[in-house]
Amino acid sequence: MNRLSVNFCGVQFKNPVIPASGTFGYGREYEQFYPLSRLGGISVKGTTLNRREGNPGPRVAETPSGMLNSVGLQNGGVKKFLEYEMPNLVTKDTRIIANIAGATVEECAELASMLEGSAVDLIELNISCPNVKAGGAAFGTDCTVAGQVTRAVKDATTKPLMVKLSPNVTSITDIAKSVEANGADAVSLINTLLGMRIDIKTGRPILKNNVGGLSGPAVFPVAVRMVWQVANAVKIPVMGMGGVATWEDAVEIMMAGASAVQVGAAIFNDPYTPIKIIDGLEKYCIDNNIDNISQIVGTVKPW
Amino acid sequence: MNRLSVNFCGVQFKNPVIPASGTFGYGREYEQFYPLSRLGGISVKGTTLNRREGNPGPRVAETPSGMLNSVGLQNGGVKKFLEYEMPNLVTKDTRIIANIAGATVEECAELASMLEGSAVDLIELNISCPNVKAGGAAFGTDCTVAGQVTRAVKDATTKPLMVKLSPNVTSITDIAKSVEANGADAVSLINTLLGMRIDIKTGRPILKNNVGGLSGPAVFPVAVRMVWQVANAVKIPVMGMGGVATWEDAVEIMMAGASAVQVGAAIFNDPYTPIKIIDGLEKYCIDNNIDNISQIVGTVKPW
Amino acid sequence: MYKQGKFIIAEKKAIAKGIFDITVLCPEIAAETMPGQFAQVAAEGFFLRRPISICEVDRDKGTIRLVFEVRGHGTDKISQLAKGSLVDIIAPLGKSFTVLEKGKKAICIGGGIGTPPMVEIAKAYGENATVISGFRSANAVILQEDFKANGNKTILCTDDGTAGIKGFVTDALSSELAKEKPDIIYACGPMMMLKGVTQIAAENGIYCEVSLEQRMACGVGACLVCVCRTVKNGEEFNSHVCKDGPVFDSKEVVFE
Amino acid sequence: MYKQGKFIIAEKKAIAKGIFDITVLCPEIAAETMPGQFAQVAAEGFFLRRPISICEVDRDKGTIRLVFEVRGHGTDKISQLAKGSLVDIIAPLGKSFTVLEKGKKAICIGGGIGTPPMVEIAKAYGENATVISGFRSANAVILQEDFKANGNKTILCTDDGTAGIKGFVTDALSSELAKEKPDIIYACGPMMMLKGVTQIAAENGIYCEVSLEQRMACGVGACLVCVCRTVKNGEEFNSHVCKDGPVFDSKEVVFE
Ligand SMILES: Cc1cc2nc3c(=O)[nH]c(=O)nc-3n(C[C@H](O)[C@H](O)[C@H](O)COP(=O)(O)OP(=O)(O)OC[C@H]3O[C@@H](n4cnc5c(N)ncnc54)[C@H](O)[C@@H]3O)c2cc1C
Ligand SMILES: Cc1cc2nc3c(=O)[nH]c(=O)nc-3n(C[C@H](O)[C@H](O)[C@H](O)COP(=O)(O)OP(=O)(O)OC[C@H]3O[C@@H](n4cnc5c(N)ncnc54)[C@H](O)[C@@H]3O)c2cc1C
Ligand SMILES: Cc1cc2nc3c(=O)[nH]c(=O)nc-3n(C[C@H](O)[C@H](O)[C@H](O)COP(=O)(O)O)c2cc1C
Ligand SMILES: Cc1cc2nc3c(=O)[nH]c(=O)nc-3n(C[C@H](O)[C@H](O)[C@H](O)COP(=O)(O)O)c2cc1C
Ligand code: FES
Ligand code: FES
Repeated sequence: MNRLSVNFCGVQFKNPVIPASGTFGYGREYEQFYPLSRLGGISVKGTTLNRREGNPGPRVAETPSGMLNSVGLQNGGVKKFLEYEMPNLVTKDTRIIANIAGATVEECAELASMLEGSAVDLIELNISCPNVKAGGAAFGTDCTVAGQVTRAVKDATTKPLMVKLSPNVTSITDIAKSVEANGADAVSLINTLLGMRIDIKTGRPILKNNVGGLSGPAVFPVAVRMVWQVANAVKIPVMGMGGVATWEDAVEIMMAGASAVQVGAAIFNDPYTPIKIIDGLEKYCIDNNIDNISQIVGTVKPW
Repeated sequence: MNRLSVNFCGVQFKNPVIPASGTFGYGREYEQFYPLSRLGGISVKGTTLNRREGNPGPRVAETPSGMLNSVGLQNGGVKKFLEYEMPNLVTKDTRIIANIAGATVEECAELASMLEGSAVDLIELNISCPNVKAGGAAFGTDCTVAGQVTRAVKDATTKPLMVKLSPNVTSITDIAKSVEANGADAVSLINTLLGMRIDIKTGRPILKNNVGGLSGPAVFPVAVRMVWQVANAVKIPVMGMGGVATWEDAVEIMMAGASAVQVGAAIFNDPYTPIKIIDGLEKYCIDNNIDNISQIVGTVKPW
Repeated sequence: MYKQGKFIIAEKKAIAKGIFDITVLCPEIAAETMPGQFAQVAAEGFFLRRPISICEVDRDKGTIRLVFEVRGHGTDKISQLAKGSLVDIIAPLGKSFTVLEKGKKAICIGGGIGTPPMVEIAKAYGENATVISGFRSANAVILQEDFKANGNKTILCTDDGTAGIKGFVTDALSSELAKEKPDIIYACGPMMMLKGVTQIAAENGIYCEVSLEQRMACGVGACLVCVCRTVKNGEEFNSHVCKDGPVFDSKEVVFE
Repeated sequence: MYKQGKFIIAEKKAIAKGIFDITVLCPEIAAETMPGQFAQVAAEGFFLRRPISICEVDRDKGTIRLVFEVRGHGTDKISQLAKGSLVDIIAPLGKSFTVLEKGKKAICIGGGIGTPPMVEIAKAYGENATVISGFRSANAVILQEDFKANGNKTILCTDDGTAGIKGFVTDALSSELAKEKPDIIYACGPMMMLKGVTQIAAENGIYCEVSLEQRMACGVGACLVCVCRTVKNGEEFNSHVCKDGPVFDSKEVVFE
């Protein structure tokens, strides 16, 4: 019996556990720990039209139960992704989620159209990167703009489109509804919360970018809340993430409404996190007589 | 030399360390650990016009490096505060910050006017409680409403007015500017981030209120970022809080722009937290030849 | 006076599967602890402290005893503390049981991990206390020797009959009351059990005190998270388990 | 292959004020470790691992040695691990130093807590290596006996002259080069020092490798946080200390 396989907006994943964009590269490094075929899929590093050097370092600061990053979408550009990473990834027997980020609406659409014909299974449109000046969070914090960019990308691709939402907003449900109305097939959330740390010895921000994105277990309760709100506000499926570190966390965020789960920063703490979550979910299904993990999605009973 | 005394919008505090509203009651319990006169001040439990029973329990859920609460402003009402708590508090040789929360603009103004003539040193208008249906976050997440309620309260009081801001917004600087433009003498931030936890054994939210406010060290990087942004956006002083647990945290949030610091959830972990912070700041000043702690406020040098 | 500090674990043992018994050397706390009070115990790496009843006090040795079950990650962490290491606690907290004058009779009822707080209060009554304890099964039975050492009469019940009488503590209570009525009843355990005990006590016109549980943060009465519904003079209102309780007059508790 | 696991601390000692030396039993890691590689060490209660250079490897015993200074809370926590307890590490990580063929001569330069990674690389050269180490003061001097045990020639410098020569390692390097030129120079320490060494090496036309530091998250090359500026064929670009380094050809490092 395949207890963990899930259908996520038409794409079949062997299990609902997917390393989060930017935390797993293209899988090359973590393949030294375990075969990538164990994973439901991989959301690859955010890809832009042209190669990007990202922000200057330091790009990371530790926080209680979490971390800030200010990588700023360093990547080799979509061509390199297609030519160098895709041929490798397609041999790994796992789903490939391309995470794309454009500085303009047109760039986003162009990126999507360049992925046509590739073996990418699902496009994750990142409108929530807090670490870039153009695009990124500027797209993701305004309902109208979020809708526009979603529409443009949707029109440019035949692949299922998932839009990645920012938690740095007053109402994430409004943004979710707007991208749904504009053709998104799914949403993923949460991207990082904007944070800052200061080195009190030097009086300087630890991050050269001054501010950065907060992720890790610290943000988990915010992620669960937002997934719950969004899952109740839209009909399209939700991919949940933000601080997931254990299989219990995965069950919790799925009960809140996530049909699949991405795992990010926790991998830095323990590279085996995704595998442990997969094994834990399997055991959870067996122990609780659950035929398929999808049965728990959105089952939380509010008081 | 009084290295720690600070002037905060006209009110002189013997030191900048103040237990946060709702985490210290009216001081009666913690007085068993240390004299309240050690503290810069006390921000008392949120006070409403009439007695409130608050939300049903459970009202607390643990989270990584933090906690959720959904108390929902349980308190005896402003009359009881004035008649029962104030007479006791005035004997404690510490500054008294009244934290007020009304369900309507009028109620907020009425609350403020009822404090006229009392020994309250500073009014903290809470427009950011995530745990109440009327008022609370509904006031604090909309610039116009936030401005209106600030104006109404300002007009109703001769006491210095500090407005407490919600972090659950797209742009906290916009809200801060709006309350500044409408007469606020200071702002305090951050209130709690909205979060949720689910008991996976029962499939029920842990909090009977389903969602609650996240506080504790987990939110510290978000608090530092928001304090920094707001301090750079307004001219009125900022009282910083959110996850402060050590004197190093206090220095950090002050460097980010806070003229004084509130300490909340960390007190539950260690009741002596405020005292340790005061002692730590004193030593920090001595070690670094700082005449007065105010000299570090807002000194962070962004890259 | 509340005390907070790191104190040495003088003794530690496992007394049943997943149930630990630690003795903490803290004379200042031991000197002030009354039966039914509790401690807020820090678990390293966890933000909130865990409330644990003070099972027994030895004023001469200056120790208190905490008996707790590993329920989740926090109690698991506490259970890993070795003899000789330090445990960070705040105590004594909360309202204690009312102790009647010498010669009065008491029935003390503990269900499962609600049994530990009964040890100190039953001790106050010696042979004038009957202790009824209920457990799922024989392998979960704890503290019976301690009650015997107190001089208490003990009645043991298990749900599955693998030890003592098969049945609930409420049944045992009813049979006891049919024989002789005590001056007071004390109870700690699951809400369902407390509800049953409260009802039986009321029917028999016996004053009864119950010890409640609720999730806590401060543990001292400042944060108002540990709410429970209570009633006085016909008016319902919120009380707080950490300060107004954990011990309540059973008539004042609203069972849902 | 990267390995992650919890391994026993076979030896632990303090070798100077706030500097600890632990030997970890991990044969799979020891078997693959090359000089200059590092480990990502977990500190309980902290989210990110701490990168620590592998100071020495004993393939026969299956051990690696980590020498580290307590700088903040994380290294403090690691320093509290007792002999016999487990330490969670990922290793071996990063690019190692280039080891030249037998008979070639090397100068190894360590500044302060940059000294540990020099032990294993200097060992590869035995008497053909000169190790120049610099410290603030006599009480911070570490690892000199280890270099001697390697058969290395040692030159010790302190900023305040309380041990060895008073002065900087760069001065000592210049004097050495005036006498004899090695085939390779290795250096690890503060950026200022590495910049100086790089410049002297370049002026003397000697190939030089430096080991850099940067704040890390994954430690394996996936997250891209540990950026440093490098240059190749006149083009500047970002490299990553954990995977492209920590060891870099000094000509390829952009010093600001
Ligand atoms: C006044 C009082 C006295 C108690 N005395 C004892 C005792 O003597 N022996 C004993 O074994 N247990 C006792 N308990 C219950 C004990 O506090 C919980 O089992 C414990 O907090 C669970 O923590 P955890 O880390 O194992 O569980 P987790 O589920 O990981 O805890 C998560 C959070 O929920 C809280 N929580 C979970 N269950 C409970 C509960 N039943 N009551 C209160 N908080 C809870 C925890 O404190 C923590 O904040 C008492 C509870 C109270 C309120
Ligand atoms: C490749 C490499 C090899 C190293 N080898 C050694 C060694 O052999 N011995 C030794 O004593 N030190 C070594 N360091 C430095 C060591 O990693 C830091 O001193 C340590 O991370 C500080 O952690 P902390 O908890 O004490 O400080 P904190 O300031 O509490 O740490 C906070 C965060 O900043 C990071 N951080 C702080 N300083 C540094 C730094 N200098 N480099 C990288 N991250 C830092 C920490 O890892 C952590 O994520 C090495 C660093 C690198 C990159
Ligand atoms: C180092 C780092 C790099 C990231 N890069 C990207 C990215 O390129 N694109 C993206 O959509 N999200 C990126 N994220 C956000 C994560 O995908 C994820 O949304 C977030 O970290 C929350 O999940 P977590 O708490 O499990 O890490 C990055 C996160 C981290 C920590
Ligand atoms: C149990 C609890 C009750 C609170 N009650 C109030 C309140 O009544 N009024 C208010 O303005 N803030 C209230 N807060 C928010 C705190 O004052 C503070 O803004 C927040 O907790 C962040 O600080 P911290 O992380 O140091 O706790 C409460 C917080 C907690 C944890
Ligand atoms: S736990 Fe804070 S009032 Fe009871
Ligand atoms: S630390 Fe992740 S790439 Fe270097």
